[in-house]
Amino acid sequence: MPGRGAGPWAAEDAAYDVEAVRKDFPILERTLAGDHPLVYLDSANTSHKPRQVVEAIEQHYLQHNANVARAMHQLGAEASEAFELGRTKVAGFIGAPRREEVVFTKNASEALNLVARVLGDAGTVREGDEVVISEMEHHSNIVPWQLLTERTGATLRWFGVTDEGRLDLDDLDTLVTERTKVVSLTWVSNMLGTINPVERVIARAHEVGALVVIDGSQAVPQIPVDVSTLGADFVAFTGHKMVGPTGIGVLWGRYDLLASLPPFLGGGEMIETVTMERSTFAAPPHRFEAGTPPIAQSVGLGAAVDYLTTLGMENVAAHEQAITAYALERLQEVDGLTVVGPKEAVQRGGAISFTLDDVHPHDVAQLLDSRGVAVRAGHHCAKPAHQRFGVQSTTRASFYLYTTEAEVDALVDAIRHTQHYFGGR
Amino acid sequence: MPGRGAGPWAAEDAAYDVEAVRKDFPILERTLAGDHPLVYLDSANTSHKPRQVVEAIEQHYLQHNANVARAMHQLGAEASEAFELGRTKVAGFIGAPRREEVVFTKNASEALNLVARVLGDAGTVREGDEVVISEMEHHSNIVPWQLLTERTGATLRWFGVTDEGRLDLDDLDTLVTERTKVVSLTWVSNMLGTINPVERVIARAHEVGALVVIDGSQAVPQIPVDVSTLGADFVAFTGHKMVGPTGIGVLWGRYDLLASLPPFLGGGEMIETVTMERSTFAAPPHRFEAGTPPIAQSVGLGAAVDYLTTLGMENVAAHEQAITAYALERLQEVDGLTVVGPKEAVQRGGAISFTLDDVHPHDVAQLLDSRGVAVRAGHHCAKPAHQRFGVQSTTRASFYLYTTEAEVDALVDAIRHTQHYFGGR
Amino acid sequence: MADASQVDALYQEIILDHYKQKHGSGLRDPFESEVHHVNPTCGDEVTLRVHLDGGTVSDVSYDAVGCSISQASASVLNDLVVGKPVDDAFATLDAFQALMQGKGEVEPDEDVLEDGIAFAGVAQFPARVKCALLSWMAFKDATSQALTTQEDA
Amino acid sequence: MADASQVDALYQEIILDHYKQKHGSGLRDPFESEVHHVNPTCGDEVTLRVHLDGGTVSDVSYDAVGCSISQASASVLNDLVVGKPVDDAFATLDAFQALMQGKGEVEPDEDVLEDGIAFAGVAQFPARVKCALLSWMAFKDATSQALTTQEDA
Ligand SMILES: Cc1ncc(COP(=O)(O)O)c(C=O)c1O
Ligand SMILES: Cc1ncc(COP(=O)(O)O)c(C=O)c1O
Repeated sequence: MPGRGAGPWAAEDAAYDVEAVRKDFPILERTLAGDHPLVYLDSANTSHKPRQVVEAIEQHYLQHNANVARAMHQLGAEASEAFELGRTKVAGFIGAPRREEVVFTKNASEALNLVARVLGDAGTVREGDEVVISEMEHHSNIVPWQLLTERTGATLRWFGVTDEGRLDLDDLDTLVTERTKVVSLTWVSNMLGTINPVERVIARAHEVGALVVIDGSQAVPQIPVDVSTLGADFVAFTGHKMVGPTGIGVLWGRYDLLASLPPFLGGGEMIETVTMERSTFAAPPHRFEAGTPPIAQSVGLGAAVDYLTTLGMENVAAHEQAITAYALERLQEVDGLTVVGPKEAVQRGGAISFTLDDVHPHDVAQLLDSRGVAVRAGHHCAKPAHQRFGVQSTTRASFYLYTTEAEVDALVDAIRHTQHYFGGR
Repeated sequence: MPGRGAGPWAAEDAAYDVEAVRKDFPILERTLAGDHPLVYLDSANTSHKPRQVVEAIEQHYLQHNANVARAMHQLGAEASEAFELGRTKVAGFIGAPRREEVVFTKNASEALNLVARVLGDAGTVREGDEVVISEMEHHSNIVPWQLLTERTGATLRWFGVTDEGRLDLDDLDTLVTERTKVVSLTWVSNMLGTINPVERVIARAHEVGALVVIDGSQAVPQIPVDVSTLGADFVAFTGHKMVGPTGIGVLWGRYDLLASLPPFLGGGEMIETVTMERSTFAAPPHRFEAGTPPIAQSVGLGAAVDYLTTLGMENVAAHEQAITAYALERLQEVDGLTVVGPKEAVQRGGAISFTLDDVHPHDVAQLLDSRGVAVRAGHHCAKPAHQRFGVQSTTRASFYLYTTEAEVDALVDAIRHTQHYFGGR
Repeated sequence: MADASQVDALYQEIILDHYKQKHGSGLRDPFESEVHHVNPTCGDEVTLRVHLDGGTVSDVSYDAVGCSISQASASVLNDLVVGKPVDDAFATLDAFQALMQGKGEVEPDEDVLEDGIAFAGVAQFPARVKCALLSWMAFKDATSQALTTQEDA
Repeated sequence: MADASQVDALYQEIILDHYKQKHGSGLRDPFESEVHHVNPTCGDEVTLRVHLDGGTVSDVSYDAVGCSISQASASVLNDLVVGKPVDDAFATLDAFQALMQGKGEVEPDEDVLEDGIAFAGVAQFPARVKCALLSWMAFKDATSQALTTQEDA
């Protein structure tokens, strides 16, 4: 068997005890129909949750539940402290200079929409202005900008993608110009797996005075992130992809910038005062958190970043890198399999999309599933990227901190079985 | 002791075993500082969660977690089914003609903002048009309409409130006119406790062709609701106030209306197709649910409505009515205590706001808390209603399906203690 | 819920045959209506044309991109409705839809559905039901449009 | 965390006295700046004016609506800063703020804070810290504005 011990990644991986990690995830012990053990290779879609996260949520509901901010009683104080501690932990996890820079949303999509809406409402993006995104964006980082540019009469422009699946920066200087008001870019592609050189784009955007939004949905779960040195103006990400709960996302933004922007949703908690004539609004982050916030979800996300910190994000990243390298190697042994995206584990996250000659991705996923191997098939909310590569859909296997080489082997075996199934009858 | 067995409510209440209900809520067994048992009278702020709800969430995360809709593997099918079952249950609970009419949001505030935004984007509300709300609204049903009318140049008009704390409908016909495009009204006031005659307002609004939004945040938890006969166009409510989790709210809307409206947030799950030129959008409810939805929260909310249905919403309402009547009677025995809102338990929900001569509500709440009695003090996100009654803040006790008469007695004792504390030193 | 035997029930020989050799594939003239349907979950697409001759479906032509299930289903659709009265075609559609949405509890009628009974296994796979129905829904939509046009004319 | 003894620590005699008899309450002329601050959580409000005379705080006048803590704190503020050089007043403000935000771990200096040390108990009640700081933050804001005006003039 190739791989183990062969690549440069093996050394880093040695210290990381994936079997111990797996014990924290009871779902990984499940067997599925036909007695196949679950081989979960769909973590770019959503990650599983360790016991620690689920227990933190449970304890919160059963022992410390109350509404936050507005309650002055003891339970209210406990709940508020627990909720705001989640914010503090997230801020620490991404190196935010101030905890008030962490705005809780319902998911990454809301975070990206929030930025697009308020930049429109603030008049930052107007008719004739330009917004630049890339062909490899997730729909959640496309549609908000399409809607914004339609509403305002601004123009949406696109970075291309090279044949290898890398961001094409050849026309960086002609694409990002004085007319550009916002550049919004994914850090790690959920389809191609590419890790983009965001620093270069940020530098150019700031040269021309444009704001930079980074979609960190796939980055924050798998690589160490320090927003204090990144240089971006906003970073969006989502709890459920980083061993945290559903129902919570994060918008990080530079404090002074957040403080200069109008509110997004109106309601309880985001106001300073309300009169029948007009209302004034609270300072960030509360200005952007209308209504009862995701309280138990903040507690869960806090437990999630604790979990990741205990493992060490360097170790998580090294494991991701090692397992991706192993998978790229093993997958490319399969005849008729084409990886769509970078074929080497260099500047590459743990999502591998591929096509299989003569078998449609749905049929691949279905057959893999019949062997317990869970992958995703379709456009992965990245239709323009699929169009770029002339495919309507792909099959995607994606890895995370609990993925083993044995699972990659199971994937490869199941793919061969699939080829046989559709070819051999 | 007055009350028990004395009022007309006692009969209905007899069948309802509140002590058995309390056993489902472990938090109610807590003792607080100074060994005082918790007396939780802040349910209008947020309700507690029974074991059944928390366990459903836990089981989901640990055994069935996956992303929904886009996953074709077995876990994905389980998660999708569980998520959509939550929608089906909620639809059943409120009598929605179609399950597709239930849109999941992050809370009631988002639901109300969603309606306000898309009605603006759709051009339903334009310059010169009018939107009518009431002086007793929660900020979450005020600010979205202030922002909408500011953005569009429409005018915001207000129903008044009578001295008794009832909706003033004397000028219904002059307030709601051909110029009115939207009437948005709370069903049950979170401050005054008033249950509004929404049917009358709906009838008038429809006469002039206006849409009606009902803020059901306090109604759906405590009275049986049937949207199929209510006549409203939209109803908003929130999971955490109805023994459900935080991080989920509901917008119910008539299907044909929802189908005619543009999207709110853009992103994954809400699209039909995305190209670089333009995107088209999915049918309701998905059109309004961008990004990964509150999956585990839907499971939890489903368990919550199962719990309420098992108790029987008629019984819940009768208990609420009985306990409110008892509390109104007992509170009004206290010299120097003034109830702000209807003083009789007629068309009245279980929230009682009051002032105490010479003691500020914060100080009342603090003293009550020192005896384990949890109430809320402040403006309860209803500043205009407070202004209407010439008070800057009030103390509010609010009851729910687990509240006992003994807890009301503890409240009254603690209030007397407070008076003594601030008067007697 | 999806072990090897169920997968075999899903991918019946008949389905794979239709997939490899699609009946009536391609877009043809004449036609009264053309629709484009998408399965937003997975991106499967079909462009479908209907040509009516009085009360008869005289052609259904299509260009479909998608999985074996969606392609085979378009091929079977073509077999089952072309040359039939619109009413019969709609009855067949209803029967097919009932089978798909029956969660495995609906017994297919071979007299009505012919090769379509091979899709019985799909009903066990909620995520695939949409694949099987894609071209049928497109057919329903296109035919309704064509009928409206006829009436208007 | 909030039993009877802690509540007594919160509501010290001195605080209740200031609450009942506020020092320097009311809005007066002359003043260089006026601010209006609100505690969004609870709705407590203060309108506060500062009159500077060179480098000295010669008056702080205010109209406050709120709980005993917020009112007493405005009264103590008046005691502590009126007649003091701006720098000293700001140093007192820093000391008071440090005490409030010290979670009960900061030892108050009676020489600096005088009656203000009675607020030590507030630090144990996170929800009330904002009440105690409301008028102080308003004072900081108003004084900064007054200083800017002076510079501009
Ligand atoms: C009447 C009313 N409307 C709206 C809301 C807002 O609900 P949420 O905070 O869950 O958005 C509340 C509760 O705070 C309420 O009582
Ligand atoms: C790159 C990227 N951006 C945005 C999102 C949207 O995240 P969410 O669905 O949590 O809003 C995803 C995940 O689906 C993603 O992979």
